[in-house]
Amino acid sequence: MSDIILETRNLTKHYGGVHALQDATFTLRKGEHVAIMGDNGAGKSTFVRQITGVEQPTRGEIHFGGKQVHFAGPLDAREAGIEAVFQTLALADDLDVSDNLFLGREKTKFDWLGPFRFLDYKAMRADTIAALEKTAVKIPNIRNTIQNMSGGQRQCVAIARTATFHSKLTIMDEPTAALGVQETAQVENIIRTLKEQGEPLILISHNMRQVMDLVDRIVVFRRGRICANLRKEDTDGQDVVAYITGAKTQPEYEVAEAV
Amino acid sequence: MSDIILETRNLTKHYGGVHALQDATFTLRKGEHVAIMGDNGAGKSTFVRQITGVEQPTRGEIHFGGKQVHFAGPLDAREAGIEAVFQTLALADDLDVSDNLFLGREKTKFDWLGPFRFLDYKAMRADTIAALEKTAVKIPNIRNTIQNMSGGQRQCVAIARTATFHSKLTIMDEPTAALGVQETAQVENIIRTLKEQGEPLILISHNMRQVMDLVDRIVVFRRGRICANLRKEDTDGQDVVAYITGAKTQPEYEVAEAV
Amino acid sequence: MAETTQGTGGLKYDSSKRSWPNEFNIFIALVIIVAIFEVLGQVLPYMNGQSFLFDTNDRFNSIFNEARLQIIILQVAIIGIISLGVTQVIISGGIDLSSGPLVAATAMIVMSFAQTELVNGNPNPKAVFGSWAFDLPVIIPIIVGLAFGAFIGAINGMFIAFTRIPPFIATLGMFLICRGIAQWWTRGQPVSFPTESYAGLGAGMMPVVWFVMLAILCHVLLRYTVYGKHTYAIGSNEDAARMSGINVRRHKVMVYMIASMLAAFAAIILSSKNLTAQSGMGLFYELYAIAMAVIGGVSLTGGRGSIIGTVLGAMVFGVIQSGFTYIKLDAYFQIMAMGAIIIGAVVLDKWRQQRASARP
Amino acid sequence: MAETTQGTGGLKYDSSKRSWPNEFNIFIALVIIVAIFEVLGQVLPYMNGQSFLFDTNDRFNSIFNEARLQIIILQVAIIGIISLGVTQVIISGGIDLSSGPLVAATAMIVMSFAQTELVNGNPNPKAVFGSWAFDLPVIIPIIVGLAFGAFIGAINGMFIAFTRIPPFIATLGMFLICRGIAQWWTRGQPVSFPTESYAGLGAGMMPVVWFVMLAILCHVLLRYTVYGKHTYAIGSNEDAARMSGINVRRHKVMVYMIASMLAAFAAIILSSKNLTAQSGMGLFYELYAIAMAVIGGVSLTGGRGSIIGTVLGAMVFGVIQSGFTYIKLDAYFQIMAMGAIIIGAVVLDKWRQQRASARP
Amino acid sequence: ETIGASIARFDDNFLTVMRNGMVDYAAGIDGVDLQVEDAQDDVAKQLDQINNFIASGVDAIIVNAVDTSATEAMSQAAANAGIPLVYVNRQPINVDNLPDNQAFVASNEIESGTLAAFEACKLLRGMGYAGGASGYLMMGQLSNQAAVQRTKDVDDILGIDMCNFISINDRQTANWSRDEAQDLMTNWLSSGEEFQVVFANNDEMAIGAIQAMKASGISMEDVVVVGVDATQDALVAMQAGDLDATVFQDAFGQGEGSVDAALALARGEDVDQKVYIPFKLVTPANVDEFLSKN
Ligand SMILES: Nc1ncnc2c1ncn2[C@@H]1O[C@H](COP(=O)(O)OP(=O)(O)OP(=O)(O)O)[C@@H](O)[C@H]1O
Ligand SMILES: Nc1ncnc2c1ncn2[C@@H]1O[C@H](COP(=O)(O)OP(=O)(O)OP(=O)(O)O)[C@@H](O)[C@H]1O
Ligand SMILES: [Mg+2]
Ligand SMILES: [Mg+2]
Repeated sequence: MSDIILETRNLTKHYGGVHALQDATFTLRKGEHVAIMGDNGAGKSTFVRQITGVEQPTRGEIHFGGKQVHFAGPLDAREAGIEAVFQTLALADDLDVSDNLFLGREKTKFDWLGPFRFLDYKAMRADTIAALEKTAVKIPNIRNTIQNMSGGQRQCVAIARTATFHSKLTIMDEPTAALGVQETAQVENIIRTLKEQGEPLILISHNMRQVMDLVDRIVVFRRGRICANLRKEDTDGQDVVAYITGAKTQPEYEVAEAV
Repeated sequence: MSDIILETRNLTKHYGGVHALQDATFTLRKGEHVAIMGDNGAGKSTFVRQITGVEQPTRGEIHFGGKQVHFAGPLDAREAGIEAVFQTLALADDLDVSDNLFLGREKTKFDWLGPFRFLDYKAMRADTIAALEKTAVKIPNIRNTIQNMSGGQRQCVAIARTATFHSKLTIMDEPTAALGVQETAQVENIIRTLKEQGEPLILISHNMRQVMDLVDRIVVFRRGRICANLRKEDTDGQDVVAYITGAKTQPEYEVAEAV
Repeated sequence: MAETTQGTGGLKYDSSKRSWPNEFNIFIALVIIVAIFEVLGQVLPYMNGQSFLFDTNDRFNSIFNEARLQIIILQVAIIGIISLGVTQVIISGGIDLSSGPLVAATAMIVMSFAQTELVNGNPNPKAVFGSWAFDLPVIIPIIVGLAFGAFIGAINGMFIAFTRIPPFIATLGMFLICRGIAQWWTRGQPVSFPTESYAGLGAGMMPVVWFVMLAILCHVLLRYTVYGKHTYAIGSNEDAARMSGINVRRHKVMVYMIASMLAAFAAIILSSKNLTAQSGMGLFYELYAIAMAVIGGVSLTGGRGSIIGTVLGAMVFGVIQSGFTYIKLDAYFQIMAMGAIIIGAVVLDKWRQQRASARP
Repeated sequence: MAETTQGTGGLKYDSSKRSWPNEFNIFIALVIIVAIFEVLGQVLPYMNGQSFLFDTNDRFNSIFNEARLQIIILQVAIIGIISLGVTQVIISGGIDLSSGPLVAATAMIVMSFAQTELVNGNPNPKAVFGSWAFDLPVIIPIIVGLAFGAFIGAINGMFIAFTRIPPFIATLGMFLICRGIAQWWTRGQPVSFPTESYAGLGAGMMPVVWFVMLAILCHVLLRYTVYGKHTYAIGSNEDAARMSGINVRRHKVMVYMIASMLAAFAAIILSSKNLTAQSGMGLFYELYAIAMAVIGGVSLTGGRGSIIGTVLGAMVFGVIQSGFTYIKLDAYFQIMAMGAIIIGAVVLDKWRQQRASARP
Repeated sequence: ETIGASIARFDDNFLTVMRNGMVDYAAGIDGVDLQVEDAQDDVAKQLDQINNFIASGVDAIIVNAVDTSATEAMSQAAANAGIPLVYVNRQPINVDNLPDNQAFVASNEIESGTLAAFEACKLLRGMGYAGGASGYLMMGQLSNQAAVQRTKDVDDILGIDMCNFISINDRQTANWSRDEAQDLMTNWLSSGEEFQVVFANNDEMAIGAIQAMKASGISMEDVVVVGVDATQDALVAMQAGDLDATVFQDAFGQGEGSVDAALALARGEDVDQKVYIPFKLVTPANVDEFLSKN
């Protein structure tokens, strides 16, 4: 058991009458990279929101690092060691790049001042430039606020934020959706580096090539339920698409569905 | 001249000190499908915002349908016949799907009441279901508000909106970024239909396969300037990437650049 | 339990779990508040078991204390009319602080055109204009008032739409300007003694009649017309509305004009009801009008809310005010209790909303 | 012209075209307003060529009319102190309507602990408590005041943070509660005759000294500390702040507490300056404090603004008020002109911002 | 000479009449320039206005105090600048030790509420309620001095032997406003309690109460209603037989008197430090005398 870093049991989330996530039972081992695929609205982001504490599940258990956890908010999840790039990016529009990068864990001076401790702008700016180089994104002026950035630039800032800090689990929800060719390649490099360092990852992506290149295992969501759990070696693109579209379902995930 | 639907001359946009778009000279013929590619922050969306009247260019001319135009706002552009899917989607979060689909051109009754004419909800809902089927997206309840939808569902609503109404020019800024495999295929079908109907299109995308499949011509942006204009037959993926990354520049677009 | 997949198919959808309309929450709050007053009437020793809503001492041919029912709604009808307009402004993503002083200014101006010539047989001691302005037909002051409201609303709207200054500032400026106008018009003197036909506009339960009629009208406007849909769209995402080809500027001017015309109409009814206009009228009306709307579920960030909610919000105010007098709450505590109840009503609403969306 | 590519490379970036700080716009507005008053002084026939800022009739040993300079800043120092807190609340995406009544309530309470035993040799006629509360050391009322402010702020903040009701409603409710407290404390009676040491807190130009010191402190807090950064982050995108692991609830409580403590401190200075506390004090202060912040460039949608801007916004108010008396503007028009200038200052600011961002 | 005046509120009916008295009177004197400011019921603003007058170098200042206990600071400011100061209408707390070049012109507020309440008491006795009567008390703004004083006056009258047969059912504020008074009265009526008298802190509220009672079909013969101020509207209501008593305070005269005192002080002439202008009770018997006065 001790090499399982994350486990969910019957994780369920209903929004009013919408059954967005239904009985998701999922495990992730240490060092493993898993992709979650599925149609739009299949419940992938909902799943991520439950395990990162952004929302409270309707039902079900989450175990992290061997013991059951109840994250009251994203703060708890981050403190437990989960870093996430959300689909909505979660950037503060009016702040600049380095402010966003270090939001919630600023480098500071005079720490005895508690909440009023001073910011170490110089150190943060220097680190920001280093972090952005990893993602290959071009930002004309890092003092520009996020609201003045292109879609891809924003996404790179969000990724750089996650990649800068070590964590026990990294989750990326469609991290390369808005990225250009070069930037996508760089982000994929970042993910490979995580793999080398043995950090586990959950990657949500619609990009079959990317998924096949990067991960060890693919979990497919359909209509709020997990419908397949495939080792990369045992499958191929067409097979995965068949699961996504509903042409196939793995026997252990069959349920009596009212269509 | 008469078969040119859109032409820009030296279109330029500066944001404060940021030269986001520089001397973009571009033409689009009737019925032609053109892709715009380029790195993140290369100025693609900025270009679109200028020609749709969302922003006022710093300098340069826009000719549409044979005569010079000055769009004071997106309303003017739409009235001239330009439909756009913006990267930011431009959806009203608190309204439901059919409200968003028909926003700005509602079906109405009692039209003599002017701004107080009545909405024909029934007709709009029926049409909405038809329009959504085209994009293959699954939406559990079309009376749900947009804020309760997944990233891909939102994007599908935005695309359905554009695809429902005939126009003289359609512009799509990364329309499939958040879409799943099936939905992407459907949107590509929509684009092919436009081609058959002879409606011109500008498609912004980072997806090389998609671009090569769908368009006639590829225009590459780099650092706010156009750096290549390639017929699909004369190029291939690697070539285009070379232009995007700056390894190559077409001679007619060479400028003395301060790096 | 009807489990179906709706729309274009997809997830399981259990329509029996559809959440209640928000208006229901505020209705519950209203019922709770009434019940509390009923109970207090039974419990407090000095109340002698009087009832809040019911006719316990047989003064009416009804099981209800009809005088109470009337005053509950009568006393909020006028601010309620203002609140109908404020609701639309807030839904469109703005705010209107100028409605209170606008009431004062409009009342002063309108009354000057509604004066009678003879008071108890003596010449009118309060004449503002010469004799030409005596005993004018009632339609004249109404038109003057609505025109003035439309004018102020247009200025508000145009500043907000064209210069893009925050509505808070534009209407705060107009707040001061209207106060100035109200005081300057007759140099602070009240204007009284309206014609009989004018006095009829707001006599008796007429304010309630107007309130109900205007509420229905506004409800239809917001729910069933293009105007309403665009108001919600602008409040929900102004950029999206603009990119969708809505003429956002023109629409905003329209919303503020309608709101100010409603406030002006409220001024007409108010001055008619009181048979006087004073420059200090309408103090804090803007805050109460906003509070009614928000208690009724209108979101201050725009895009959400309804007229039904606002009417219920107004009722909450009416019940509270009447209830306080009924239990003879010490005047010093009334204002505190009012504050606490405003907070409480909205907390209840939020809490029910959260519970509803979290329901398994 | 320094054309470079900055950051991690990319687009052309012309740093000479960097737009001015927003505070510069409002400073320009201030200068323009002063200049207008100077010109009016020369132009208006009845002014006999008096100067607004300069000492034309040799009453002072200075080229300036020092009495004028002093009153300009003195009369806004107290609302200015409130505005420092309101600025932080607005930057965090909230609003605080309760500051005006909080000033009244705090002043009443604090003065009760600051009373002197003998007035001109007679026993104090306004004693609130028994003799134990006479001639207490000045630190006691200060602590009482700040504690009361912190308490009210904590309630505001906790309602807003935990029940997620709109700040407008929470603080509107608190507005009424504080007004009630202020009136109930002594049943409407004013409280006067403070000790000499208490009277010294706000005597002469002391309010200005406090205002400047607190402004510097708040500026440092907002610009250079984690507290400030999180305040901007929450105002800019609350969800993002939460997802980034900021303890948004605790932070909000802190912001409202700081704002209310500043308002409470303003109440101490105000009652000391006026040597009295009365329950009607602080009327409309909340609106003026908000207006100062917004004129100073603080965005009501949160995330943007600065203390420097707010201080300049306060100065605009001071200059206007003093200028109106100087040109003997009719009081009816003063209030209208004030409204117009508030709108005008913000329009100017917006217009310059737009021009700056559109500059080729 | 230039005189600066700071008035507590511009939208108060009574103070408006007083202010007009000042303005009209000053306009009739050559070479006198009167500048009137609105303190908007804000103590601090009033002090600032006085400082602004000092900065502009006026010859004398007239103050209608927002708060009579805040006058200490004003007296000091004017005395330090050597500029004469006249308080009008509201009695400053430091009235007994005003600096030399300062004075006070007013009526004695204690008379106002007392005169009206006592008249009501007499009327009720005349109507045969000496065995017991009950009524309602409408208060002005709770933070306002006149409201506090006039309420206390009523309580004092009801405390004397002759009038202690009257009991108060309930007392609430209607904030000086006719509209709120209407609603408050209607709320009281809806409880169905018996009452014979309504005391109001001012005429506006008295009129509001009358309108509400008439709307519910109560005959004004049977109820005693008294106010304070003798406004035009109140006098008309009295002529119509609705209002039973009010109290006339010579607002116009106070305004004139304050300008006179200010001018005298500015010219260095001797002035009494307290100038009182009396209140008068107004009843249907003498209402005609007052019709043209306010
Ligand atoms: N309002 C603005 N103010 C300042 N700079 C801006 C503004 N909008 C865009 N920019 C800058 O202009 C450049 C071009 O942005 P644009 O959105 O056009 O890029 P893009 O090519 O669409 O990139 P992506 O593929 O990431 O969407 C970026 O560097 C961006 O930071
Ligand atoms: N707050 C909410 N209220 C109601 N329904 C919601 C809410 N959030 C999400 N949903 C619904 O839940 C379903 C799952 O949404 P989710 O965001 O998890 O999809 P996803 O798999 O991430 O899709 P995508 O690939 O498009 O991002 C969708 O049908 C969506 O409409
Ligand atoms: Mg998703
Ligand atoms: Mg883009």
